[in-house]
Amino acid sequence: MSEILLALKGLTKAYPGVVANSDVSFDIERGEIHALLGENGAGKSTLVKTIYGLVKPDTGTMTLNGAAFTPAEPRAARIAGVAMVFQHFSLFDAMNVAENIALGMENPPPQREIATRVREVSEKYGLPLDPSRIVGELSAGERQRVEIIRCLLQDPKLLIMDEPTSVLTPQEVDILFETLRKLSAEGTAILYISHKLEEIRSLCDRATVLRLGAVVGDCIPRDTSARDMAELMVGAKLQVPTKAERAVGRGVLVLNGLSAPAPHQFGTPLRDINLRVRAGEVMGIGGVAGNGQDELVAALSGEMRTANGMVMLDEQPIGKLGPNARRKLGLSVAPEERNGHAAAGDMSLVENAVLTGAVRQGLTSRGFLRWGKARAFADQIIKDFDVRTPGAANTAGALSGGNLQKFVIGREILQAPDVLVVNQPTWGVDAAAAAAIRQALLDLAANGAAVIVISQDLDELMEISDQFAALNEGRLSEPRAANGLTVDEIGLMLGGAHDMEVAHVATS
Amino acid sequence: MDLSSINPILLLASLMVAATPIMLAAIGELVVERSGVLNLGVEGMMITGAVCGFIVSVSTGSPWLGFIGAAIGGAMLASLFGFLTQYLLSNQVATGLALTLFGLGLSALMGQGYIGIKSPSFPDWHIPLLGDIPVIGPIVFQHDPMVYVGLLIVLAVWAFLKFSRAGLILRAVGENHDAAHALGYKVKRVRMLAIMFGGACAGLGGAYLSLVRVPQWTEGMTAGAGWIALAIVVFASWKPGRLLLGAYLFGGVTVLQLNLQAAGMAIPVEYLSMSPYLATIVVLVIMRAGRAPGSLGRIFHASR
Amino acid sequence: MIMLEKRPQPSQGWTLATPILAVLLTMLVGGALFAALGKDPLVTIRTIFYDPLFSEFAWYYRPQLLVKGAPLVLIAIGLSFGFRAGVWNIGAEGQYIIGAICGAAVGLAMYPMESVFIFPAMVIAGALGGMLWAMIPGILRVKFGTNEILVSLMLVYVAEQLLASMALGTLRNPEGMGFPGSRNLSQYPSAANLELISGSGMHWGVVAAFIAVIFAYIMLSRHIFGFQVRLSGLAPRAAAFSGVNPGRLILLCMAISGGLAGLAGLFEVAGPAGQISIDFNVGYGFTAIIVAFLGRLHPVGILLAGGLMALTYIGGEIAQSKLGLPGGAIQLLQGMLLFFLLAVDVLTHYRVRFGQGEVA
Amino acid sequence: QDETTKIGFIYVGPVGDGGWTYEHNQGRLAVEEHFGDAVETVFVESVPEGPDAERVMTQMALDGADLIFSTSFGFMDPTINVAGKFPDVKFEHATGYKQADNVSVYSARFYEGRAVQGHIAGQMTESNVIGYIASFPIPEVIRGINAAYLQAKAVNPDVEFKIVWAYTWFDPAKEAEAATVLIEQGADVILQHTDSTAPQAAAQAAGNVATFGQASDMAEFGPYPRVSSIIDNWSPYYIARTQAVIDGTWESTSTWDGIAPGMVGIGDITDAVPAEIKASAEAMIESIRSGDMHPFTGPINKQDGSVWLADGETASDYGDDGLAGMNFYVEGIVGDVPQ
Ligand SMILES: Nc1ncnc2c1ncn2[C@@H]1O[C@H](COP(=O)(O)OP(=O)(O)OP(=O)(O)O)[C@@H](O)[C@H]1O
Ligand SMILES: Nc1ncnc2c1ncn2[C@@H]1O[C@H](COP(=O)(O)OP(=O)(O)OP(=O)(O)O)[C@@H](O)[C@H]1O
Ligand SMILES: [Mg+2]
Ligand SMILES: [Mg+2]
Repeated sequence: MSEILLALKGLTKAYPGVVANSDVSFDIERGEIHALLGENGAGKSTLVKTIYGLVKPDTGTMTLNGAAFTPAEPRAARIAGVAMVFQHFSLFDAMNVAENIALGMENPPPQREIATRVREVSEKYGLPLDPSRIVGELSAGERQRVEIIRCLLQDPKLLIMDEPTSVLTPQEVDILFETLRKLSAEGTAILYISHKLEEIRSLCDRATVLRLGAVVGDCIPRDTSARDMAELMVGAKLQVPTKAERAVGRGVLVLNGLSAPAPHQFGTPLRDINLRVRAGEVMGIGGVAGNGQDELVAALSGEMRTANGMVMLDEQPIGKLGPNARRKLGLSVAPEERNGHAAAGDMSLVENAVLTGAVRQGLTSRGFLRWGKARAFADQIIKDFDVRTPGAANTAGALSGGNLQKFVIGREILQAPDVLVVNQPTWGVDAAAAAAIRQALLDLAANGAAVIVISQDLDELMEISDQFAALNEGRLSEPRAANGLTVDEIGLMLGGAHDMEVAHVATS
Repeated sequence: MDLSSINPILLLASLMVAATPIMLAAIGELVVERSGVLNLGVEGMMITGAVCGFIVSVSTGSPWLGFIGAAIGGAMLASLFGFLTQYLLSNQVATGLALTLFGLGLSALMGQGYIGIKSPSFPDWHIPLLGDIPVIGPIVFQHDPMVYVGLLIVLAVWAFLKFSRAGLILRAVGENHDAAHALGYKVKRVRMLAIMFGGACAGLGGAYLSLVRVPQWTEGMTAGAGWIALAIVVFASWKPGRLLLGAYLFGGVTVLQLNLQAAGMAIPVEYLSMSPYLATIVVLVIMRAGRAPGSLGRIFHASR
Repeated sequence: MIMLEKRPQPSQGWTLATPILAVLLTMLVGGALFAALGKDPLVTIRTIFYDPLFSEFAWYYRPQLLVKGAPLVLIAIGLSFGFRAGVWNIGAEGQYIIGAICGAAVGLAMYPMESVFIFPAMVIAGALGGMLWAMIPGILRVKFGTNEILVSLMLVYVAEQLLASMALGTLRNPEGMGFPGSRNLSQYPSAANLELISGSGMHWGVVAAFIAVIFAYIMLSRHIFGFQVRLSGLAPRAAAFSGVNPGRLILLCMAISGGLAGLAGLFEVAGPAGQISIDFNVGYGFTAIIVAFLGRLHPVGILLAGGLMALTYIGGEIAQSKLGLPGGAIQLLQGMLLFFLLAVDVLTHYRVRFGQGEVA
Repeated sequence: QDETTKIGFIYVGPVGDGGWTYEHNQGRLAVEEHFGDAVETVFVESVPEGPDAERVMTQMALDGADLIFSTSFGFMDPTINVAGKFPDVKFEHATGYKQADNVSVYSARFYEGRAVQGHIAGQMTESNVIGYIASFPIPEVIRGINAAYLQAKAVNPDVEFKIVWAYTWFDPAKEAEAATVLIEQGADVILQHTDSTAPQAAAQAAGNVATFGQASDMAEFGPYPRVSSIIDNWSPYYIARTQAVIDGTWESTSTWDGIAPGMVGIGDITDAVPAEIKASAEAMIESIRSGDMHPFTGPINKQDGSVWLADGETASDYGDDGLAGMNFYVEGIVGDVPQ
């Protein structure tokens, strides 16, 4: 059983100004679940893209089953038995599930047959999926199932998963893990990338850690604490967020029966949401993606207008106000999607500072921009939040996800809002940056602001929230004190994660 | 006014012919846009096709060879656009407009020696059996062959996009080029092929004018047909079936307004002349356009 | 293997160098073309690119560059707002026509009264006319989600029919012996848009074009509106999050581009063209789209691009008449110039590398 | 001043349009051929009407042109403007009405040719429906319709004209559609006042429809459907005016020539036209040439029934109801002139 499936030797890949992979060597054994760890930008994606034939290494060799393996393109890798679930971009929203699956296969059978096989596989691994549905209408978890089934249909020898769980609920994660364990038991090797160290501890047999492109060590995750792994990745001691004692004040943000129709075809309507968030308090809102998070954020940011009294800030109705009017009153929001929503990737950091800072920071006067002031504000964000970039004149898109996230959160926090709403503040962000962001949120609350954190990462919510509520199909549960909530209770609050009931693994 | 002089079946027959050049150009552009590329140079490719087709058919004496020449000419001009937009990553809108200017100039130069000549003509096809059906037969089944070739191309494109693997890949490239690239599809190659197919179809549409409809070479003879073709693609929501409808509708309103004029309709002529364009707008407002291909007009660069 | 690598920031050096490179390449390939047509390439190139600026008769051509370039720049500046914001008004030609009709109609209605208020009233009518015509696609997009490219384009054809109808009917010169075309406004002092300084080519349209360039420059680089326009084009969701009202922005962009196109039409009909006629429009609205992109949607770039386009038109005419170069060759040359400009632009945004890299 | 006389031509369309501009360019080539090295001709094609025309003419004048032909109605005001600045240069403007000391105007009496067409068409039609593809409702076109209708009616009292206004001088696709529509509505003879051969092709496809060439001979569609044509023949005039400049005898004139001086040519009447019709048509051409016949000779009523020309009266060229500004139909034509 413990034969070597894939051996990597001395893989090096340089991009201008950065060595993404530097002399990387390690082995993956048949049937093992192998974790690949590292900070943002450590070179994990580059490495797996090399294995999948999307990136050609500058030097180094690979052997698969003892034979030299040099896939010139993904097709070659697929034929050799390598399958991959991508971190970003690999589904086609306007197409149906069967078509999406056919596109990831080498010699796909006719559509009808694909549909049958999708049903077979999804039954076998407990991943229900309707082949005729349009992918754009699926939830994040379902979308990922499409990717996984696409891989499974090819009977891969090696399955690569690049940050698969960042969008899943605990239940969905459980199902995924069961699937992966089953695959592994059948002899399929899995190369698994994630920032969620607890998951890795529960799932993976071995781990290889990358830092700045080079292998800095390996470990057996079961026998290593998450903290040790994180410190191995970062190469330094890790700061754990500390909750300061703080006084909870009066309710500053109140939602009164907030209801709104779905803004578009794939959206979720908000149904009668009642909530009171008090000054100095962190309100955590959990829930599976696609249960109204985006809509709730839009209704709070002012991108979506509602009846005036449905949203009250300091006893003032603001449901009909636009984003800037709300900012002026002290309500700031940081949406989930950093590039393209919270920030414009093709604009400089200075311009991105203006994006939300114009009103509260006085970056305009009579409509004219005060670039000097804007630059100073951007520089301050970069400094205070340790955003790693050559300078504020750089475009936001040139920042790594974690750094951009720090910039976005920093931009809102530095405006000293009375209420801050953040959605997925540490999505795909490495452990060190995530810790920094969480700390900043706690500090803001400690200074008397009300903070709403919407996240799918329950560990994160438990770590920082005072109150916890769950969003399910556009409804919000009654908030409860976060202290002392058990995972089971949370699971119940999440409403059993819709359409999960069917997801039982047909153990053989 | 004598509306009884308008014969609806004849109307159908003439709109089939009137719609053919724009339909040919539009179906090509539809494929291009489904691959995620916006080529606004249809007019330039049409007129280049018109002159190439004319030259080839005059010098070989065969209209069929003329159409082949037109397709090649259109495809070659299109590949220039493809090279600029796909490999040099130029802006598609600007490049397309430049292509139109370029094509108009090129065709004028190429056609210098061909003015006032008549090209060899197609005999009308009398499709056996169908052509003999009383009333309908002579109207619908007795046109020049290109009318049917055009319909066949639309049908073929429909089937290609719906049923074939290559069509699926083409749609995937147009829908999300990053994902298609990640799965290992050659985005640029697929798009180059689509662009050349679009050029070939536009060339056929142009040649339909210079070889069948007019048939003669005159500068600027496409007179804006390429722009209408572009409009029809959007109108059709990038669906071949609706494209057929759009081309026939546009051709139909054009022919109908002339019919109304000839019948002495009391509506002022200029308003009748506007009617095809106004009708297009109205129909567009009523029938919401569908969703455009996700990557339409965006520049693809692999290392992102 | 040649590879392109995106620069983190567009290269400043290449931004300036690429247009020159493009012109040189055009001269090179154009020269070969002219040689193939049996013309002396050097003489032809000089006639097109040099003579309008520096020949014996340059005193006449230089002002003409302003006359020819002004409408292009004026329209292109307006379009650049929309194009930056992702609002695709490609029907400026129609807005130009309607602006001319509305402006001229006001002037003609006053004839033969003389008053200093007539010309300003015409200017307002022209701008309003273009603006309203552009609002049709704007409102249809905001209210019904109708594609504005298509509607604005269709409205060009509608405007052309209206123009013909006006030239033949309502606005026809009653003293024109039944011929189509309106009274000549340049012979009606209160309505004429004459040269401000004799022989300079400078008319109100040129002044307006320069003002538009400065206005656009300030708006785009210093004003929050320009920021919102750029933001909407680069990241629409971020724009909405930032507080931009997308519908209002679309309407504003349509209004600006339509208004400036209408103004261009009015200045043209009251000045250089002089009258409403069936063929009054000569494609400025379409050429301006090219000018806008050539100028990289930047006001100063548009100013230069407008000048370059005007140069090739005027130089091309001289080459036609002096050297017998066919008109098609000039169009071909212009197309080539655009291609080269677009092609070398890649150097501004990407670095060229030789060697191995990513597969595919 | 050197020996050669320099002559400029400015065209509204491309020389390759096969119609209006093409024929003017033929005139230019005839001048070159006739005078050889004694003249140099230059031309600029596709010049938009308006400021561009003014600039092109100025540039020609600056460049030493002695005589400039501006060959489109829309060049009228630009020609007058430029002429004002260059008093020593002679200008010839086609189809306009504004003259100056150094600006002549010239035009052709195409309606004479239309009359012949109407004469043939009225006899050839069996359906008694004649289709007419008109361009824009301007005097030139309306005159042609009236001239053709009067002669057709004279030989065939049952004849009916169906008129389609294409609102374009040149758009092959639209012209083809217009022809098709007219044929569908029963026309078996088509007259056109637009420049492309598309209507000829449509008629050929239909099989039993006769047409007439316009502007150029369109002989390639003979002998049927094209049974004859009106040809713009500017060569004699251009040669004569050039000669006048060379001789120093050029004066500002207003020329409106027809069949007699050869400015309007009637293309070969083919054998598809029955011999007796052909003979009577040729006789008509002859009598127009000799001046015995004027196509607009009374009694003619306007469409509304009011008297235009009394019995035996011929239409005057200018003046209130003159031919130059004709904007009404004669009695019997159905429909309105678009306004
Ligand atoms: N196409 C590219 N061009 C240039 N540099 C690149 C490219 N792709 C990656 N890099 C560089 O390679 C390094 C490694 O990137 P990679 O995406 O592999 O990191 P990662 O470990 O997957 O990070 P994350 O945890 O954020 O996903 C990055 O620092 C980046 O600068
Ligand atoms: N084409 C490129 N050229 C230069 N640098 C690149 C390129 N693509 C990516 N990078 C660099 O790669 C780094 C990380 O890349 P990647 O795209 O994996 O980002 P990420 O946003 O960190 O991922 P995540 O989704 O995990 O947040 C960034 O620092 C970015 O500058
Ligand atoms: Mg990454
Ligand atoms: Mg990664």
